[in-house]
This record gives sequence, C-alpha cells and structure tokens, in this order.
Amino acid sequence: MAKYLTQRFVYMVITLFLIASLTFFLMKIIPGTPFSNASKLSEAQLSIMIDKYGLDEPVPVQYANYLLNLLKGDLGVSFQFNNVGVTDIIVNSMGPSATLGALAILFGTFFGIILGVISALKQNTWVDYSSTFIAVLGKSIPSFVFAGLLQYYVGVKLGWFPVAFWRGPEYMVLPTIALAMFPLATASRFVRTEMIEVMESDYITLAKAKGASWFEIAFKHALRNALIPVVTVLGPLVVSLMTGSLVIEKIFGIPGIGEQFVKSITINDYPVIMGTTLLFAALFVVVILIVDLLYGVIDPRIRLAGGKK
Amino acid sequence: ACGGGDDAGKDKEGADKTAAVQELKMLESTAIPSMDSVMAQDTVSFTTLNNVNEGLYRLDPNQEVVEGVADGEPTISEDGTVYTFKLKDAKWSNGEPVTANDFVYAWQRAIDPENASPYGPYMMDGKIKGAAEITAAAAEKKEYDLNTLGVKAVDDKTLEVTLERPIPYFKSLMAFPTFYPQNQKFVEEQGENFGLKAENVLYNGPFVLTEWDGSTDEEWVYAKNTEYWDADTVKLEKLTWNVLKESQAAANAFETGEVDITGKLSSDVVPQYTGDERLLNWLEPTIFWLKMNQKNNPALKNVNIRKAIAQAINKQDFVDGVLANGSIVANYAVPNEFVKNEETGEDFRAINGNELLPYNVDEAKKAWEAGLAELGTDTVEVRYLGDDTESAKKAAEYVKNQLETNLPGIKVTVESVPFSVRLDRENAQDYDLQMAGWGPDYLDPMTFSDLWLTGGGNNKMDYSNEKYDQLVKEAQTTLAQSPVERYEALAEAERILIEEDAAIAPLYQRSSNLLVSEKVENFTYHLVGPEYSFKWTSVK
Amino acid sequence: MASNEKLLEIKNLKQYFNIGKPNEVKAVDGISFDIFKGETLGLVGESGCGKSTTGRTIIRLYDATDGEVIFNGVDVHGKKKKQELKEFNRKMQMIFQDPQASLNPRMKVSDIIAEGIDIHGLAKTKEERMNRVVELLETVGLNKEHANRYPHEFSGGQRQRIGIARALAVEPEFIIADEPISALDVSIQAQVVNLMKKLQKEKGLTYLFIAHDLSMVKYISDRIGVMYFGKLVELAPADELYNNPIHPYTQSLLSAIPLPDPNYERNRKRKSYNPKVHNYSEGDNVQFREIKPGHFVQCSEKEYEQYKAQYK
Amino acid sequence: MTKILEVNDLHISFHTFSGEVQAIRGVNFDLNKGETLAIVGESGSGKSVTSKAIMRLLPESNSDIKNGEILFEGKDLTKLSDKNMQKVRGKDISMIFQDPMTSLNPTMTVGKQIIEPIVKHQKLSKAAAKKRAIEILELVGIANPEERFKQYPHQFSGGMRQRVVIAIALACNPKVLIADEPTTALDVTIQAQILELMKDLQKKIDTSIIFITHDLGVVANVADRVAVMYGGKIVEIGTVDEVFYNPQHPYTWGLISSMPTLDTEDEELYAIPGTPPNLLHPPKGDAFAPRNEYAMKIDLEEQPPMFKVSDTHYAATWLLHPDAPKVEPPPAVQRRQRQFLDIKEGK
Amino acid sequence: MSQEKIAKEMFLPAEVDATKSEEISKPSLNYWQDAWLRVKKNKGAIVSMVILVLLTIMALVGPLLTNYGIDQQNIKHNNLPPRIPVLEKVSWLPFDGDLTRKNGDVYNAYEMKNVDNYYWLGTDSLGRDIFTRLWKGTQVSLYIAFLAAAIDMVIGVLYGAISGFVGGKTDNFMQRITEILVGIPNLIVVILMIIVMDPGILSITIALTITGWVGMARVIRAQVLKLKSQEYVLAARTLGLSNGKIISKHLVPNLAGVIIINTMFTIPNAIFFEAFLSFIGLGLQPPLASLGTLIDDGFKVLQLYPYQMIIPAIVISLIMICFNMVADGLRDALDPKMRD
Ligand SMILES: Nc1ncnc2c1ncn2[C@@H]1O[C@H](COP(=O)(O)OP(=O)(O)OP(=O)(O)O)[C@@H](O)[C@H]1O
Ligand SMILES: Nc1ncnc2c1ncn2[C@@H]1O[C@H](COP(=O)(O)OP(=O)(O)OP(=O)(O)O)[C@@H](O)[C@H]1O
Ligand SMILES: [Mg+2]
Ligand SMILES: [Mg+2]
Repeated sequence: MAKYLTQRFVYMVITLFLIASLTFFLMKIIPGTPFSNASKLSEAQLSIMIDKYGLDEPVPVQYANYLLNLLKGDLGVSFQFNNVGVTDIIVNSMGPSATLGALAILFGTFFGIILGVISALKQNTWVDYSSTFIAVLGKSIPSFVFAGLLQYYVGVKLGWFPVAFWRGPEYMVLPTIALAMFPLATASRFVRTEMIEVMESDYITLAKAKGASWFEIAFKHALRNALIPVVTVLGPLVVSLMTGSLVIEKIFGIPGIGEQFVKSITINDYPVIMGTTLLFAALFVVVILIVDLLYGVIDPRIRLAGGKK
Repeated sequence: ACGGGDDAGKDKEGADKTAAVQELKMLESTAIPSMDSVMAQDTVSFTTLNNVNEGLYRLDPNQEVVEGVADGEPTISEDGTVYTFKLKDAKWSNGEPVTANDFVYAWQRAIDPENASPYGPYMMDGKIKGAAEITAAAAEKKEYDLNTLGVKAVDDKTLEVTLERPIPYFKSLMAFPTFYPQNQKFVEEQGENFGLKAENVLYNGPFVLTEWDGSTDEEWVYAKNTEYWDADTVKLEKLTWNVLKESQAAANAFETGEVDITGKLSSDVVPQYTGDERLLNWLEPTIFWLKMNQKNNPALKNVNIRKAIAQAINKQDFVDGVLANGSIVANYAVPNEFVKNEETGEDFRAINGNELLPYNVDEAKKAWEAGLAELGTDTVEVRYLGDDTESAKKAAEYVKNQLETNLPGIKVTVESVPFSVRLDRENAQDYDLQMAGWGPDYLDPMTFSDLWLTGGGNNKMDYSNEKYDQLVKEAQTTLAQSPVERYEALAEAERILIEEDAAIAPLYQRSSNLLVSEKVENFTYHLVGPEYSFKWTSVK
Repeated sequence: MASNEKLLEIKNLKQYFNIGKPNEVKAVDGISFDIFKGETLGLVGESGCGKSTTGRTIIRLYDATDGEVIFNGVDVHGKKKKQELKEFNRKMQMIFQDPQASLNPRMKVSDIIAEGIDIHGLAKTKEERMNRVVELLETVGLNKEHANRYPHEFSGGQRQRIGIARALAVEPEFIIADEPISALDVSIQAQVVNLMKKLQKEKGLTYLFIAHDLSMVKYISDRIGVMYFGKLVELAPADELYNNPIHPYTQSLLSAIPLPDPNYERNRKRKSYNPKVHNYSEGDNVQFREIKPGHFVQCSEKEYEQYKAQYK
Repeated sequence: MTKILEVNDLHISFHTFSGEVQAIRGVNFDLNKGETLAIVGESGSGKSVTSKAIMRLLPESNSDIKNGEILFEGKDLTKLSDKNMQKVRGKDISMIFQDPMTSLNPTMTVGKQIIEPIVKHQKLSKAAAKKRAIEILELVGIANPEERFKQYPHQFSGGMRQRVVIAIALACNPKVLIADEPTTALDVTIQAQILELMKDLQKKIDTSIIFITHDLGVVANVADRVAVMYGGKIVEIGTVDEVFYNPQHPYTWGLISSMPTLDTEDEELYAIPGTPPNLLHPPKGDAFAPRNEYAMKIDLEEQPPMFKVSDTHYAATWLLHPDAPKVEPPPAVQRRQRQFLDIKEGK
Repeated sequence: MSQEKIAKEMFLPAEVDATKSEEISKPSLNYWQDAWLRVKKNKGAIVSMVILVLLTIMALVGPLLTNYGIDQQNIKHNNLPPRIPVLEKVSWLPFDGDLTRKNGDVYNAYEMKNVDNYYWLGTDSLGRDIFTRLWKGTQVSLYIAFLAAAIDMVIGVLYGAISGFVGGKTDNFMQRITEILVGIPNLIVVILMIIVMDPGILSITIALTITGWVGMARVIRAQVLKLKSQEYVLAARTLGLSNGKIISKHLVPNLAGVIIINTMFTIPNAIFFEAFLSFIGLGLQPPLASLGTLIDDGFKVLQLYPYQMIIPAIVISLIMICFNMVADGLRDALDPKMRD
C-alpha cells in the first residue's frame, strides 16, 4: 500500500510539473498584456511595469524563477489585484466553490443514486421512463439555463429562496440544485445501468434465495456493487462541477474560484491563471487518487490487492 | 471611528419609529481590486476610495467640483502653473490630521517607478511638473529624484503644486483618487499589507470601509464616518455592497428586494423596465467608434472609403432596436452632456452639433464608388476587430451586416477577441477596423481630443493631420486660459477628424441604466473617475 | 496406430509468467515428454496446473522461458524465418476449449474455415477455396448450407466442429486439443470425440488431448500424462495408468472421478493427496523416472526404488 | 415416505425478442423427505428454470408461469405473496448455484452473508447468529472459521467458496435444498469433497435435495432418484438404478451410452445426432423425435404420455406403448441392463 | 389413459433425417442485421433516430425554406415572437405573434410594429429570422459534434488499439501518458487552447479533441486487451496470421460496437460543451450561430422574449435526448452480453 501510494505520489508530482510547465508556456504564447488599462499607458510607463513584474526577462529565466517559486509554495502576485498573493486569492475564493461543489456532488449523487436504483428496479415502467427523462433533461439542458430558470421562477416568482449571494444555508439551495442536475443525471444513468447488470448477477439471485426483501437486496447487496463503476465517473464529475460552478457562480453572484478564474483569463492575469490551473490540476489528481482509494473502500477485492490494476 | 458602531445601533432603534432606517444595499460588478489610492486603476476601487477617502476636491450630484479636504479655492499663479491649496482640519480615521505632506507623500508614491503605479504617471505625466521626466528616466534605467515632482508641503496646511503648463480643468483632476492623500506613517507601518483589508486602510471620507476582507471579498460595507469633517451632511448609516455580474440576476435580486440599487445593467435587461420609474438612466460620456487603421489596409488610407464606411451604418436603428437602453447616436468624437464651457455654460456639443458625417446611404455609396475608383478595385476586404462580449459581438454582427448591405464589394471578417488581446492587437496595430470605446478620466474635452494626435499614444491607427495636431496643441498651450477659443479650436479639430478625414466612425454614446429603489433619495453618479458618491444619499 | 517415430520432443520446458514481479507464476516448470506419430497423448490435471500453458507454449503462442520443443527434428522456439514459421503453423494446429469464444462472431463460417487456406495460399481460385470449405464442413458433419452463416447461429457442438474444420483446413500433422469437449453437452461430446477419432484414423493425425474428464481422456488417449502444479508427475499408457497409478496424486485424482455407474459409485473410496507425503528433502533428486517400460513417474531416488519394488 | 414437494403440470414461457420460448412444457415430479432427486438433461432442457420456478426466482419481467402448481407441504408456492415467499426462501427451501465464483457478493464479508438468513428467519440476535454461522462454517469443513468469518469471498478458493454457499443454504436447516450444478465449476477432487460434504450434511439434517447436473457420474454418486429432462419435459424418472441400468427413453439411452466408462474400449461412442429442439417453436410431437433413430410416425404427431415401467419408474416414449415394436437399445445400454439384472439377482 | 386407440401404422418407423436436425431454420443474419433487428424493437431508439434524421435534414434544408438569409438583419422587425400562417388562428398554440409584458399585458408584437411578414419562429434582437438561424445553428452544432466525434474516434481508437495490442512497455508508457493527460482538467486545456488560438469552430473542435479521446482510448484498450486473448485470435495466430491482419480482420470488426456506442455518447457531450463555451464567451465567432450561442443569446432576454431561448433549447434537448436514446438502444443491441 505504501509503495502504491508513493508511486501514485510520484505520478502526481510529474503530472503537476507537466501542467505547470504547460500553462507557463501557454501563458507566454497567449497574446495580450496583463495590464488592463494598457491603452492608457505610455511606453515608458509600460516598460516600468513590465520590469516590475519581471516580464522582460528571457523566458527560460522566467520559467526557472517560476518553478523555484513554486517549490517554495509561492504562486506569485496577481496583476488585477494590487499586491495580493495568488495563494490568498485562491484560498479566499476556494471556500464557496468547494462548499457549493461538495453540496452539489452530495446532493446530486445521492438523489442520482436513488433515482437510478428506483428506475433499475422498476425497469421499463413509467417510473423508469420518467426518471430517464429527468436524467436526460439534466444532461441536455445547459446548467446556465437551468440556473436562470430556477432563479427566476423559484427565486423571483415563488420567492422561496434568495436569488443570489452567498450568505447562509438558504442561499445555497438554488445554486446547489442548479449545479447538482448534471451529477444527478449522470449518476442516475450510471447507477441504473450498473444496477440492472448487478441485479442479474448470481449473488443477487442467491440473496433472493436467502429470502432477502427487495429493499435489502437493492440497498444491502446490489447498490454497493453497482457503485464501483459509478465511482469512476465521480472523479471527472467532481471536476465537471468545478467547471460547472463557474457558470453558476456567475449567475448567483457567488464569490468562488471559477468566476475568479474566468476573469483572470479575460484579463491575462498570468499568475492567477497559472495558480488556479495548478490548483485545479492538483485537486483533480487528488480526486482521482481518492476515487482509486474509494474503490478499495467499496470493493474489498481491490483493497487487499493493494491498489487498482 | 471608535464608538461609531454603538451610535449606529442606537440610531437604528430610534429610527424604526421616527425615520426610515438609513441603510442600503447595492451591487457592483467586481470585487474591490485595490484600496491603495496610488495603485488603484479601476472604477470599483475609485468609487470605493471616493466614498471612504477624500482628495482636495470632490464631485457633487450636479457634477460640479466642490470642496473636499481643500479649504476654499486654490490660489493660482499668473501663468496658471502654480496652485496653492489651503487644507481643512480634516482627520484620518486614526485621529491624525490630514496634512499637506500626506498629499506630497501620496503623489510621490504614485509617480515612483518602484511602485509602477498604473495611474500615477498617466494622470501626472505632462501635467505635474517633473512627472514625465521621472518616468522617462526610470524607463531608461537612469537615476531619478522623487523630490523633483512639482508638489510641495509649504506647511502642514498648505500644499503647493507646480504644473507643466496651465491646465484649465486641474481642479476637477484633484477629485480623482490618484491625487488623494495618504498618511505616510500608516502606510509605512502597514508595509506590504497596506490597502489589503479594511483595517489596513485609513479613511478620511464620508464613510469608512468595514467588513472588507480583501480583494476577493465579494461583500463589503460602508459605515458612516463620524470623524468626517462634513459628517452632518452624511445621512446614510450603512451601505452594503455585493458583487453580482449577471444583469438579469441583478434585476432578479432587485425585484426580490435583496438589493436597493443594482449595478449598471446590460442592454438586454433594460427593455424589461421601459417606463418603469425605478429605472435610472443617464448618458455616459463614453463613445463607441470604429477606428480605421490606415497602416495595413490600403483601402482604409483612402478617405473616400473611410467616409463611405462612416456613413453606411444606420446608427439610429442600432441604438433603438438593438441597444434599446437609452444610448444615443453619436456623430461626434467628444461626448454629449459631458462638459460645459465655464464661461458660457454651453455644452461643448453645441458648437458642432450631432451632424458630423451622419448616416446617409446615398452619400456613403457615392463616396464608396469614388474610393473604389481611386483604388482601382471593386472589392475591399477588411478585418473587424472587436471584443468578445455579447454586446460587442452583436455590434460586430450589425456593423458587418450594414457595411456589406450598403457598400457593394466590401467583405468584412469579424474577429472577436478577449479584451486584453484586443488591446494587444491595437498596440501592434494589427487590425483594419476596430470597435473601441473611450471613457474620460477628467472633465475636459481634451481627454478625447488628444487621442488623435499624430503619433499619440492612443492613435494606433496612423492617423495624422497637421491641422488637427496644431489645433489641439494650441488648446493645450496658448489657448489654455481662454475657454471659449479653446473649445472652438477643439471643436474645429473634431470636425476635421470626422467630417474631413473620417478618421474614425463614431457609432453611439452609451447610456447607463440601473435600477434604484423608490426609497433612495439623492443617488449620485458621476461621469468621470469614481462612479458613485453616497455622501448626499439617504433613505426616504 | 501409434508408431515409434517421435513427432514431438519436449525437453525441460518451462513457462513462467510475470517474471521478476511479485505475482510470478511458474505455470509450466520443467516438463519433458515425447509424442509419437499417430498417437494421442492425453494430459490431465486439476484446474490451473498448467495444461493449457503447455499446449500454448508448444504451439508458440507463448515464448518458452526455457527448454526445447522439437517438432519433426526442428526446435520450434529457435529463431525462424517467416517461411519456416508458416510451414510450422501449417503442421501444428490447435482446437480450443470454448467453442463460443474461439470463433470470431463477426465472420462467416466459410471465412473462418478458409482463414488458414488464405494465409497459406492453399486455394488458387475462389471456387477451389469454396470447394475446400464445403469439403471440410462435410468432413466434420456439417453441410454447405452452413458456410454462409455466423457462429452464433450454431449450437455448441456444431461450433466445436467448425473449430476442428478450421484446424484441419491447413492439413496439419499435429493437433493440440485444449479441452475440446468440456464446454459441450454430454450428448454432444461423443459427436466430437468420435469425429476426432475418425479423423485420426483417416489422416494419421497426432493429438495432444488436454482434458480433465478422465473417462473421456482414457477413452481417446493412447498414453496419458498427469500434471500437478506445473510439473508432469506421471506418464503412462492409458490402461496402465488407470490400472496401476503409481504417483499418489494420480491415485487421488482417479479416485475422485465419479463414474456413471451407481453401483461402482456406492463402493468408490476416495483417496486424498497431500504433497507432504513425499517428504522430499533438499538433496533429493526428484526426477521423472521410468518405473516400468513406458510408465514414468516423478519421484525421488528413494521412491523410485520403492515404486519399482511395489509395481513389479 | 412423505412427499415434501410436488410439481404438477408446470408450464413456463419466456417472452423474448424472438418470441415466446416455451421453456417448461408440462413438468411433473415429486420429492420425498430426505431423498436426493437428481435432474439431468442437456443444456437448455429446463433444469434451472424448473428449480428457479420452485424458488420463484424467475425474472419477473419476461417469465410467465402459464400453468401448473408447485406444492410445498401442501401450499402452492406459485400463489404465495412476495412477502410469504420470502419467508419460504432460505428457511424452508434454499438453493446452491453453479458458480461459486459469482454467487457470493464480493463486497460483503462471508460472515455477513451467512448471518443474513439466520437473523432473518430464525430471529436470532447478531451474536447468536454469529455463533451459529461459525458452527456452520466449521460444519462445512472450513478451518479457522472465526478468522474466515471476517474475510471477503475473494480471499477464498473456489472450493471454499462453494462450501460457503452451501453453508448459507444450510444455515436455517432447510427442508428442501436445490443444488443447481453445484460442482460443475469445480475440479474433480474438490467436486468429490463437496459431494461428500453434501451427503454428510443431508444425513445430519435430513433435508431433501434436488440435485441438478449434467454429469452422470455425479448423479450416480449422489442420487436416490433421477429425472431426465429433454426439451422442457421430464422424459424419464426413476430410481438411480432403474435409470442407469434399465433406461427406457431413447434420449436416456443416448445420454448413457455416449459416456465412455473406464472399460469402454475402442468402439465408437454412441452419439446422439442433431441438435436440441428450438423451444421457440417446439415440435408438435415428441421433441426428441428428430434426433431419435427409433422414431415412429406417432412420435412426429403426438407427444407421448408417461408410461409406467415400475412403481417408481416412468418414461415418456411411445416405445413403451403396447403397440410399439420392440427395439434393441444401443449395446452400451444392453450391457447395463444385463448388469442391472445381475444386481437385482445379487440382492 | 383416456386416449382413443392409436392406429397401428403410427408405430411404424418414421423417416428421420438426422442431418435435418442440423438445419438452421432461422434466416441467416450477420451481426449487424441482428443488431438492427434488436434496435428496431426498441421504439425509443427508432423514434430518436427518425427525429435525428429529420433534424439533420432540417439542419441542411431548413435555412433554405424561408426567404430570409442567415445573417439578414432587419432591425425594425426585431424581437418578434413566432407567427405562423393558419396556426396563428389556433388560440392555444403560441404562434399568433402575441407577447406578454412583465406586468401581464398581452400585446401583438406584429401589430405594434406594423409588420406583415410571417416569422415562423420569430426574430432575434437584430431582426434576424430565428427559423433560419435555428437550422443553421443546428447544422453547426451537429457539425461540431460529428467532427469532434470523428477526431475522437480516430485518435482514441488508434491510441487505445496500439496501447492494448502492442502491450508490454509500450502499453505501460502510453498508459502513463493518458494518466497524466487525465490529470489535466479538460476545461483548462480547452480554455487555454481557445485563447491561444483564434476562437472559432476549428479551435473548439481541436480543444474538444485534445482531451476527449482519452475516454475512448481507455475503453478501446481494455477491449483490445480482452479481445487479444480471445481464443479466436489465438487460433488466427496459430494459423500464422500477421499482426496487421489480426487487427483488421479480428479486432476492428469486434471493436465496432464499442466504438459506435462511445461515439454516440461523445456527440451530445461535444454539443453540450460547445454550448458551455458559448456561455463563458469562448464560443463561435459571429455571425455564425450554434445552438449554444442561440440559447445563450436567448437566455439574456428570457424574461422579455422567452421564445428566443426556448426554441433552440428544445432543439438541443431533443438532439441530446435522441442521441442518448439511440446510444442506449445501440448499447443494448450491440452489447454481446445482452444477446440471448
Ligand atoms: N498469460 C498469463 N499470465 C499470467 N499467468 C498466467 C497466464 N496464463 C496462465 N497463467 C497462470 O498459469 C497457471 C496455469 O494456467 P493454465 O491455463 O495453463 O492452467 P490449466 O491447467 O489449463 O487450467 P484449466 O483446467 O483451468 O484450463 C495458472 O495459475 C494461471 O493463472
Ligand atoms: N430469462 C430467460 N429469458 C428467456 N429465456 C430463458 C430465460 N431463462 C431460461 N431461458 C430459456 O429456457 C430454456 C431452459 O433453460 P434452463 O436454464 O432451464 O436450462 P438448463 O437445463 O438449466 O441448462 P444448463 O444445463 O445449460 O444450465 C432455455 O432454452 C433458455 O434459453
Ligand atoms: Mg486450460
Ligand atoms: Mg442451468
């Protein structure tokens, strides 16, 4: 296990290194300056600013500096915010995004799983068809449309929940629902397919033969096995939530990292772009690792074999 | 500001019965990037600074320059280049007095190349004596001395400023946050942290900033500054800000009472509120125009072609049908309702009116034929550079369609790029037509006129007309102190620019729209620099 | 039937998997035996003992870890030219266990059977090719209507016969049959076994017949080898092995097989095998030794003496 | 001898893409207390469907019990509510499946899987159930039961897993145990152990066993009585000696003589020609007729009824009709019949 | 036995031809025909296919059915709701040109603007005919989807097949690469690619492709690994078939099902992703429209002119639903596990 983890760790570091390098060089190709009011600056002034941010050094030197700073855990300073460290920006805006993402994934997968289980058990009945319909809608309606509709109809028209901001639990309801639609749909589709397959397996027949009730069969025996492949899609799902949340954050005025990221892209705030990319990537590889470890939790065969093969 | 909280609490209780609670909620489109007046470079920062700090002067609800820290009018030297300001007994929120040295310190910081303040040199170079030299020296990596900047504390309460040349609008410039004072001791104490959070800033304005956790915080609060010299005027006890970028969401939040004032709304949302009294609409001094780059495309060197393009776009349809937000057709290069002649009180636009090379398909076609004949071709291909925002894309589609419909033989390729890329390509002059907008930083036509000087920093389209240059130069120098002639010179320059040379093709002057709840009284917006002042605002 | 001419000599063949890794498997661990022209050598043993691996290594599906496979006097695993390889591929063929998995579901029966013909250019024209296919189909008891059908349309027994036809198409001398009947129904097994026997008679084929159904193995084989954990533990003529099993594992195996004879079953006593009974020590030279003429057993020197005395 | 289970005129169909598969077309048999009834027959003849029907484990979506009753201690299982059926399953009737590798839940400890029916049906406390489970594990010959209790199926070898499956099936001392090819996936040596184990346990708890297999050797080993199925019907049923030594149905003949015994010599094996019937369109007459070299015209026209051979022995072939001509069974069968006479005399 | 007497001659030996029982009564069907039969039984899939075909046809001919050009603007006619001749008389259908104000007033936009034309699905803010643009947008969205799917198919299939077939060190190495690629969040690559390149269909497609193929590659690799050790492949090797032939004759045809199914799932993803990119402003260049940009445009005026979003949203949802249904149907039909 320890060996497996070390190996994974090495891959993670390599991945992150590659991503860091890739973004760094991409940043160098991207046209445009990071100075938002460049049109108002004189040449002399621009050169002073370029000098200050070290953008005039040869690219390899910049690269080396960047990597060195990275090693020290220093992600640099934002261009858009005066003197604000990228780390601070990320730390501050991560909170709402993480909360929202976590809520959505919990809510989405939870209901997705329930929906999936039900439609698998009631295969080819109206229950199944309507949950299929919900799932397909959830996958086909872009989340921003969904968010807009929720905001207007549930927020403004019905007035059930606040329409924007991030101040407390009631503020989380609408964005969570909007963001959860996709994982919900994905999870429910996956669970359904897997459940149907699992329900046909011998050990389920054996469980039936033992006299287990359908509830026990579905939730004690089948679900766990059906979840093994679902966990695989969970990883990318978590990441798709981060990307999805960028839209949701925009619509609901949530001070999250997705919004921050898009903004930094539009104004070429290199340090923030690179920092956020690295963070996303790091999150991603960690999530994938967690998913792999989760496999072990769910599936004892893998746990004891010491890692997935 | 100690004890201020308690007072506010008391007031609130009392107010419940007698008067309305003096609290409002407002929206902004982004968080506050900087609370260091020297480093600030965006409207959100400027607006905040304007409400929690104060310079020598400030703008009032009528866009007039009124007293800030300065006590009365400055004394101006004969040649109009030395200004001496007397200061009031204003206080910083830590109790220290605001002194002349605070201004000197702040201005020097702003010009100091070490800090690379984006606005310092922009606001000072060519205006404050010695500023341009410092910047130039630093750019060439030479020695420079901050003390050569033309600003001096004669004593604690007297500030002397030396200008490069007479600047008629200098007083209004003093309302701009880059020229605000800073408490040297506090700034140096704070070091790196200065301006990062609410507690790392000193306040001398009508409000203090509370609950601001730094640049990523999307919710912040103004509280009344009881130490402010004019605290009696300030009614509002608390103003809560939130960031909400999507206009529709903002309108939704407004509808549910979540906020009392929205930020500026995009034009998509505005039509929903046509005829609604809560919709506040005013004309911004921001013009959008097509820059026609004469560098690359030979066709655009031809004045007839440019005239054809300028006259071929139905601007009225565009502002009515597409924008539908109160924006108006612009057949000019200096905005309407922007500046008035000090002497006559007449709007600058009164001179040239709104008829410089207006939409006229027949004329456009004529010019087009003529131009094509001169070029000896019958097709012209142009690249159109624009932003990649929704509204910019819409404008692009419209312009492309208009040109291609009205000018047979033209082919427009639209390139929508992110803002930073557009700037980059503008700097590289890598475009044919560019949809760009310009908003002023101070209240003077010059902020628009000097754009088109030969080799000017913002020309970036190889436009050059000696007569134009001469007129603008005169306005900057010899005519600086004779407002009427000066305006006439600038108006003539504008006429040359548009009517004779068709250097740019103005499209529209933008209008701002926001939703303001009926209970808000004296909501104050500005045309340059900071966007809003809440000093005079109250709740009904 | 069987001659004394060696068709195949296997010398100390080893096949290890995942060498050097923690999950190294010594699937075949040094086995030696000969197969004579025209005979059927049966190979039995419990699941996972390396029977299939032996077969697959012989036919070069795996590269042997060590040892030699000499076919018609030529080392199969030596370096080979393309042409030689092709020749070898023609001479030696294989029939697989799972009649479902061994036929490409996307190919027509005629193409499956003709695959070898195509590869080796055994038919000049389309017609000739088709004639060959029909001939082969008839050889295995199917008819030409079947040629244009897909494998899933056939029953298990029919599929297995198609597999045999495919092997026969290249006119091999030697066929490795890896459990050709274990996936088939009892009522159909006989069809295949009869067919294999018939083909052997007609074409003088040599078989390596891998199975774990001992009564069928005994029925079809001339000699039988018993494998245990990658090693050959006993090799003897079929009757001899059944009547006089020497190695304790063979004895245990034989005693475990139920026969369709209730009376016999009521009296059968099962012996169990524990490898510890050998009590081999470090220095024991455990080897394949001939106890009786043609009857080989894996044993130590001591056991050898003991067996010899016992089975005079 | 008390009848514990009785299956009467069972007809089962499946609705599939291609149409209605008449998998079971009138099956009758009964099971006595304490006996082992083996059901043999080739693949697809309906053995598993019959057993699943008893357990009511057929897929609800496409299976259809068209007719017949399954009487367990007098009550008709086909009419029980789902709830009541759950009480029967695992407690009164339990089942062992073919593949030990797939019939255990890979994500549940073995112990939990054994405990489940005990807690459910015997209403024991968790602790008591665990004790019982460990006893049973010991009973089926698993060493270190405490240790093994906590392990997962993949940590068990195939033979051990099958023992666990048996342990589960026996956990509540069922009255009927249905074993559907319980040893097919196992090695002969392990198979032998499992068979011995089952026989031992049967003696201890006096269960009736329905043992499904197509290995006649195994049948000979375990069965008291044998039912031979073909094409969705039972074509011959009798005691093990009767079926093995005096088979009457030509299919049974084929089956028995296609297996070489250890002393079958060089002669060609008897092979049943052709392929099994397509139950989508079952033939009008005897399903076996197309493969039957003794077929008569009536075989093609009408399905044969069960003819009584002895009190315990019945076969469904027109050959037993008094009007039918006497035919010579294949040599292997004749040999067996002779053996049968010997045995009878020996008694 | 209560049977009537059976005639004697019935007991005469019957002519049974054993070979006859080897005959196969079913008509010969190859894999695809068989799969098609199954798909045909799946009504949802068939209806979906028909809808998709119709949508594709409309995407091609739709823009030609009106007199309006894709980019033909008439600002005076902007923001008109749908109005269709004849159907406008049917009061419960939303094709009468009526609009509802925020305060609930209903007015006829056509009358108000004095427009006589019929815009079947209304006009947008630039006065362009939505019907025309809708089909153009569908065309572009489908194009993006198919292109992305095609590239994904080529790269993913090749990569996976090579990795799986060659195996050993190569496989190990290639696996590491995909692992790392998977480690890079999709969105980041896409966004970075799009800002580095000029925005437009091509860059969207390339961006989509860069990471999109990994999933396919993994599936294919797993499948190839499985197929590689299938006995029929072994059989071909014992016959001396070359690797190339093994791939083309044995592997590729057996991978086809998996490839098709995967592609069916890729397509809606691509469409969805393009819509998402449009929303964050990284989508197509005007005046080109895709369903994504149409929805995005419409979204902005949802409260005023709901039809501008609802119409393209219906089409995109329809496409998504149909592809999902077809994919599900194909999976059921092509998956060997589901065969009876
Ligand atoms: N390609 C391979 N890689 C790793 N191990 C393998 C491979 N092929 C076979 N083995 C291992 O080698 C051993 C022998 O396997 P083999 O298939 O030869 O057994 P067998 O006697 O044919 O068994 P069965 O009767 O089940 O077919 C087994 O432990 C198996 O797991
Ligand atoms: N769920 C099902 N759907 C459709 N047909 C089925 C189903 N289950 C069984 N059948 C059909 O019923 C018939 C009898 O099947 P059954 O499983 O009982 O055979 P079996 O005698 O157990 O065979 P085997 O020895 O292969 O296990 C077969 O033709 C089979 O195809
Ligand atoms: Mg094998
Ligand atoms: Mg079965």
